[in-house]
Amino acid sequence: MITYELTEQQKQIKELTHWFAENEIRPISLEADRLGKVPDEWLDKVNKMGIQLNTSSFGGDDADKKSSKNERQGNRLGVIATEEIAWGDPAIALSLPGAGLGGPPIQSSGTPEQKQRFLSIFTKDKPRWGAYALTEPEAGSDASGVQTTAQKVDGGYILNGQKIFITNGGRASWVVVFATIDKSLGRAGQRAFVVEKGTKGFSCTKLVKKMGLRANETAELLFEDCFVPDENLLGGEEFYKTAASKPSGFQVAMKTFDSTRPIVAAMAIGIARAAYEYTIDLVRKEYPKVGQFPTIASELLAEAEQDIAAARYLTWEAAWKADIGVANAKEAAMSKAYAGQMALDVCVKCLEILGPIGLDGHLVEKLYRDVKVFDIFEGTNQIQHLVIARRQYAPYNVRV
Amino acid sequence: MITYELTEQQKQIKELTHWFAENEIRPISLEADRLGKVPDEWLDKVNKMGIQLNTSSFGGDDADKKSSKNERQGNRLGVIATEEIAWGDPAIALSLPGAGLGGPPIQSSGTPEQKQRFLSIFTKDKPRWGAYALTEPEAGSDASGVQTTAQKVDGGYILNGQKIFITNGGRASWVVVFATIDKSLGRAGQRAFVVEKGTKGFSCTKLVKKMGLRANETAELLFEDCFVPDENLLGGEEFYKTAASKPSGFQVAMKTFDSTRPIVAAMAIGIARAAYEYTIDLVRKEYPKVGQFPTIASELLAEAEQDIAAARYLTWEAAWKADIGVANAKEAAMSKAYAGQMALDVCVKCLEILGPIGLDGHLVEKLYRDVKVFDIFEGTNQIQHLVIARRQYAPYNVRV
Amino acid sequence: MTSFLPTDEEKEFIQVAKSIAIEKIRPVAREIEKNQVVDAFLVSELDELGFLALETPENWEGLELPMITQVQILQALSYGDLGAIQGLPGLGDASTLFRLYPNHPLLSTYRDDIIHAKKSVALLDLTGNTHVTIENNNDSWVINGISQPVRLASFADYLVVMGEDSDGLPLVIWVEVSEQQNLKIEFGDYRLGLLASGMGKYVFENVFVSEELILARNEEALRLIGKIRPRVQLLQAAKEVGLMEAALDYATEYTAGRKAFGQEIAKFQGVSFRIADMAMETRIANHLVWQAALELDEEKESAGGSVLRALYRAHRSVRYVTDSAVQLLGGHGYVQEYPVEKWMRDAQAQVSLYGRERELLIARGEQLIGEPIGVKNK
Amino acid sequence: MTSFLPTDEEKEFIQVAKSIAIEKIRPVAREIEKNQVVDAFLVSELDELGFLALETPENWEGLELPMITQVQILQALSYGDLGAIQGLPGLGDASTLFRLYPNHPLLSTYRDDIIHAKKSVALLDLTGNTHVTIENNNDSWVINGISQPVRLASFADYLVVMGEDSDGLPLVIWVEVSEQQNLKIEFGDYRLGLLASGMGKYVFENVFVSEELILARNEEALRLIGKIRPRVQLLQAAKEVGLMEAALDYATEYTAGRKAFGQEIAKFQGVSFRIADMAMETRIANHLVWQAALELDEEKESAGGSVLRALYRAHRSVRYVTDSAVQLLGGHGYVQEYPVEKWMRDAQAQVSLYGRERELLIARGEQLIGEPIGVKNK
Repeated sequence: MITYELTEQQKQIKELTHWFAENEIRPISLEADRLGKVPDEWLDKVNKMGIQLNTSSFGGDDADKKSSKNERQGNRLGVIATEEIAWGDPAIALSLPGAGLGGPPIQSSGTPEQKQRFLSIFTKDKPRWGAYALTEPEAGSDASGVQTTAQKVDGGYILNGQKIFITNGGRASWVVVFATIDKSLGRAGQRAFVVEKGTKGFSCTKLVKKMGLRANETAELLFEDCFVPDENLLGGEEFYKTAASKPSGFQVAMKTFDSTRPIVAAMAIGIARAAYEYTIDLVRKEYPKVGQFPTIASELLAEAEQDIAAARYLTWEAAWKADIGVANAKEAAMSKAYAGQMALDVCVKCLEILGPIGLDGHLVEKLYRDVKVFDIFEGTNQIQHLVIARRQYAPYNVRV
Repeated sequence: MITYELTEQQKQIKELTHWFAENEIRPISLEADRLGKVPDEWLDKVNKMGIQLNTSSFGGDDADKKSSKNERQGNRLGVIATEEIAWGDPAIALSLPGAGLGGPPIQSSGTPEQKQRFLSIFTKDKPRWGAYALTEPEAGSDASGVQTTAQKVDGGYILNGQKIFITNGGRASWVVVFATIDKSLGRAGQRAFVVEKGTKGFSCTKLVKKMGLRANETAELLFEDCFVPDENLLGGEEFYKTAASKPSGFQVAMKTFDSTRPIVAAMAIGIARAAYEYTIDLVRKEYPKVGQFPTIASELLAEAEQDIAAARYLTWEAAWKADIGVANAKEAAMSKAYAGQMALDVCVKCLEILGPIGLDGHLVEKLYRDVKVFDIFEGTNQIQHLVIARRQYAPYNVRV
Repeated sequence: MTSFLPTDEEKEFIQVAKSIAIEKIRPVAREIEKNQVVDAFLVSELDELGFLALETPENWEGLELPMITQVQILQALSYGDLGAIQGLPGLGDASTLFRLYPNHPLLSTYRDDIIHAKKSVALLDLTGNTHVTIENNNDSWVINGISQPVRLASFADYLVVMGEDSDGLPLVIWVEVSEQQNLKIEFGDYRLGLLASGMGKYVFENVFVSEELILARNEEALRLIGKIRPRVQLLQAAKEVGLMEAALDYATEYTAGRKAFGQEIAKFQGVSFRIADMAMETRIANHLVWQAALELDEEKESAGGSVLRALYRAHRSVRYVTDSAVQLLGGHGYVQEYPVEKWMRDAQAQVSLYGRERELLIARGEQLIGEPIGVKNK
Repeated sequence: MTSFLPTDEEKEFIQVAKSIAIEKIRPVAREIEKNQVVDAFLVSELDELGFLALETPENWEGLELPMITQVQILQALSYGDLGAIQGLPGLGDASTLFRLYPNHPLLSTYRDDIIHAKKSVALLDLTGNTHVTIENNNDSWVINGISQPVRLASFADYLVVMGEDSDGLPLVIWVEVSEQQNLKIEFGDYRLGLLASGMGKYVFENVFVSEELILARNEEALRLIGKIRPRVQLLQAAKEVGLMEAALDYATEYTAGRKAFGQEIAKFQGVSFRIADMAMETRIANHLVWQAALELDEEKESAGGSVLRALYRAHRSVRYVTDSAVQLLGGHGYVQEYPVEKWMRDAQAQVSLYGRERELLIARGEQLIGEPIGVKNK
């Protein structure tokens, strides 16, 4: 059956996360941006409340177990909750304790032992983070062009290389790192490792300053003859031996994208909605009621509202497909491509409505600075287009 | 000095061509579309008036001679006049007697004898046409992929191949045809021939029906063992021997584009302006003066007017560069890319303003049908983007 | 729970509709356009399957399907050719009136004509039309003026007029065309698209409307119009989505097969990225249509706004997608040997016929902001 | 005859301006943003060359250049960094007032302060601002309310106010900030862009304006405002074009050098087509600015409309081009090691500061249609 209605449970999750976003996140949003960090006490507090950014958090996993005779819904709950949290503030959302974007690869490709070891650390005693390190200075986010090397040695691997734009990379307890055991093998040579904080030869060399998302840490990581034991090879040796081809680290990265792209899209949607709601509220209260102003505002806001809904439905569809176990690469790319672009457009429209006053102390300008990266990370808009086109042409056996 | 003002002479040409467009062309516009042809008597009449579609017509060449101590201005006069004629009706504009798009290659690459022989036939006794045949069923308008072959034989060449989308191709007295003497030579193997009507083995196999421009003939041409004498090789044998590389037929085709693209752009601008003027006139007379309607119309029409001006300035710049003898491939491609796209947008905006009544007997819907091809022929919008990008990256030695 | 899987019943409908679209409709679409009429054989085939009466109530021998099912079927049918679908005779845009008034005594008198003789009904919505006036004259009315083009007008035997009289009284009026000597049809000069859809303008010259011909007035008429309009609009939007899907698939297949510069043109990002954008727009319009359909089925208050949103987006998207298909076919896109030039024309005609985009958008925006604005001019 | 070649004099100006932009301005742009002020050394260097006084009349020791020359120089300077240019002290947007009133007795009393002490003047245009009122009180006036953010306000010593009083009387008012105890500057919380431009809001609490401070009133004020506003707008648009050129060149060079998936990313049409679009938009905005500049120089009646057109397009284009530059740099576009993220922020701040796009567009459209529409609200 086709339906766009949330179930009672989905509604509860939505309301719960919205309550948190509205009452705990939004009040510190502008201040955290100014500080360039989320206050430690706040992180402690919310961690004790059990709020984390795992794609399976917000009741996802539990819910799946409870309703085991029904279809899974973890992905749908994930995007619903993420939209709300990002609505509160995207930089803070990305700074929430938890496995973050490092969760999905471990969840999907880790051994039971690894899942236990790495995912069980996110406890209430203190905030901890996981991170995901794919992008490199030269290769960009071309997952097939990873330059970081992993040299097999006795009992493990020696990693050498550099990673950039790593969300929470400096404070993470562990980082999922992609490296190649042999560049000549191409994608088949790729491996994913979990590198723990404090590992010798692994360091955070820099925290970068950004246009927006300033409260969230973006790190550059360096691996210099960094020894990683075999047991930290994600999925274990067996995982990479099935047949000659896949799964490789490349597949892990790709598969991760299929579940993280809708999450990223949901964040962009939350941002756009925040800007839209802020602006329509101001229009209702303060905008001139005569002349062309109401017409202009109607046009801009109707377009914004529609684009937000459009992105949300694409995202829900991608999450739904993941939940029912159907390939969703195209839909995941669509949701990300569309949401990333539209969210910037919506922020721009809102800034236009606000006019000059929008420059001084209004949330929307911050959202505008935050949102741009959502059209870039987890694969630029261009990459998403490529993924969509590839699936579109797949029936004709043309690889674009 | 920078100036957007027309000189007195330019103004005169503009007024003259506009007078003709308004009084001779526009009145038969809708009827010619219905008939699917321009009436013969009309063509006879205007031919006797000396009106032709040569890029150098409308005083261009003469003007150049007269003002020889000043800079050339044939290209600028050409785009100014063409905009007016197309404003009258683009299908009729393209049907005017004259060398049409076949003129520039002969003008730029023909021997003096060829110029005399082929360009002097456009006399007042009866209407005659020239044509330009590059596009092929398989190669599209990829000038480097021409499949039509020209086999050297004693005293000439044997042509075999097919050409499509040839404006005035059926009735033309001669056609400039691009063919290859040896596919393995690539671009260097290309040659341009002037094939005269009635040549054995040369036939018009079909006149195609189109979305618009219905009054203008679009032909498919077939060359079956068609013998073309040496003296009809454009530029003569010598022309293709200078150095090992260029000029080849490919260069002729490319050079032609640099002067015809601004002409095509000017036509698109004329169409857009016709739609815009028709619509603003109707808005002034009949549109509701209250509520949101005037705001909507203001927004749409202001955008249309601006886009038309933008395209016109790009086109003037491309023509100006050609006149002062500076490479203009980038500007020519810009004018065509922008004008083709914007002209359709303008027609769509005008149709939106007209609403349902626009479906019944209003000029704008015809212009909409006519205009789409201007984003396609003489190289699609995509090709124009490639040309622009190539020039943009040229300083960095990156060939895109 | 949010889900996007049609029911089994819907799947069956779609399958039948889509195969008819591909096998029976598309092959004759050019012929239909040329003849400016859908051939009787195709009509009767679609009629037998109930595809002319998706919205029609059961007691008028229709399928009386929920909107969510109807929109999916219309999408599938229009995948064949929108121009053909828009030329189908029957109750057309007036179906909803019959659905809402299944037992109306006046309508019932035309049962035989409509059910068995397959006569057609046109719908004239006078909203925003300043050229037709309805004057009250002692509880009868006189209509004057020339309407905008109306689909099916050139062959419809009946006409439903929705509007308000010069006193602002909302009215829904039944007109039997042949009975009204002062009512003429102006066949006009249509060339853009939907050439088989029987577009025409109604020319009213003192057309007298007695009280018996009033189907509804005042509050009731307002409510009726308020229910008819969004359903009509959404069914039209659904057809546009079907056309988009057709154009997307056609352009994808063409660009996958066509070579230039030594490779399939699909391999150029200038082509493939446009295909990706077309795919996204199509999917988005589809979602917005489905979402609005469900709201209509549930009779939500927000449904009207959702319909405005869906129709606006369908208009915008169908223009983009059909134009893109022409563009990607290059010269072939512009000539009549390929279907895409026709689809682009049909799309634009459809958009012209069913509501200016900016008006739909602004109407939606006004709802969102929550207060009517500026000078009212309904 | 239509021609696009700068004069020799203009070429010289441009050359000097552009090399300063590249060698002196761009290298310190981040520093300027961080300090939120343009360093004095750069200011004095630009001042010496007359680049702070392009619009200023000769008897105020300015260059008093024609608009067509000014816009080219501003383009060249802003190629370095718009944020730096917008932070330059001096007469700023008020220059035109001095150009039009070179011998005004009131202004002349500030000659020394302005010419030698290099004090700054801010311009507050109250058009469309509903939060500041000017009440007439026996031929003196009282101003109340909070202005929108104004460039240079945080450090300007003087202020020119353009607006009309509550009786609809147009006024141009001179304000010496330090003399007005009831006038405060709200420094506010600016983070988006143009952080060195000294933006601030004026807070008027019963600010008393005596008759002597009225620079113009009524018809004269109207005429004055009508001359100042388009010149200010166009000079701003010209700066935006310079920023576009910077972003285009930067992104072109970056994508020509950057490799991914085994080749220069410029070779992907997804990249190169965007560069082509950026190049077109930049060229278009440039043309519209130049064309409007010439019309202003010739004092054509159509000049005001051409300026609206140029500013609207410059706004739209500078957003597109700077956003595209960020997009094409990918992750690097978003971080402060590269200039493009700043340019995108500066562009948006500039657009926010100098007029809503749709208002400019609709104002232009109203002129074209030739009659004012709807409810008037100037």
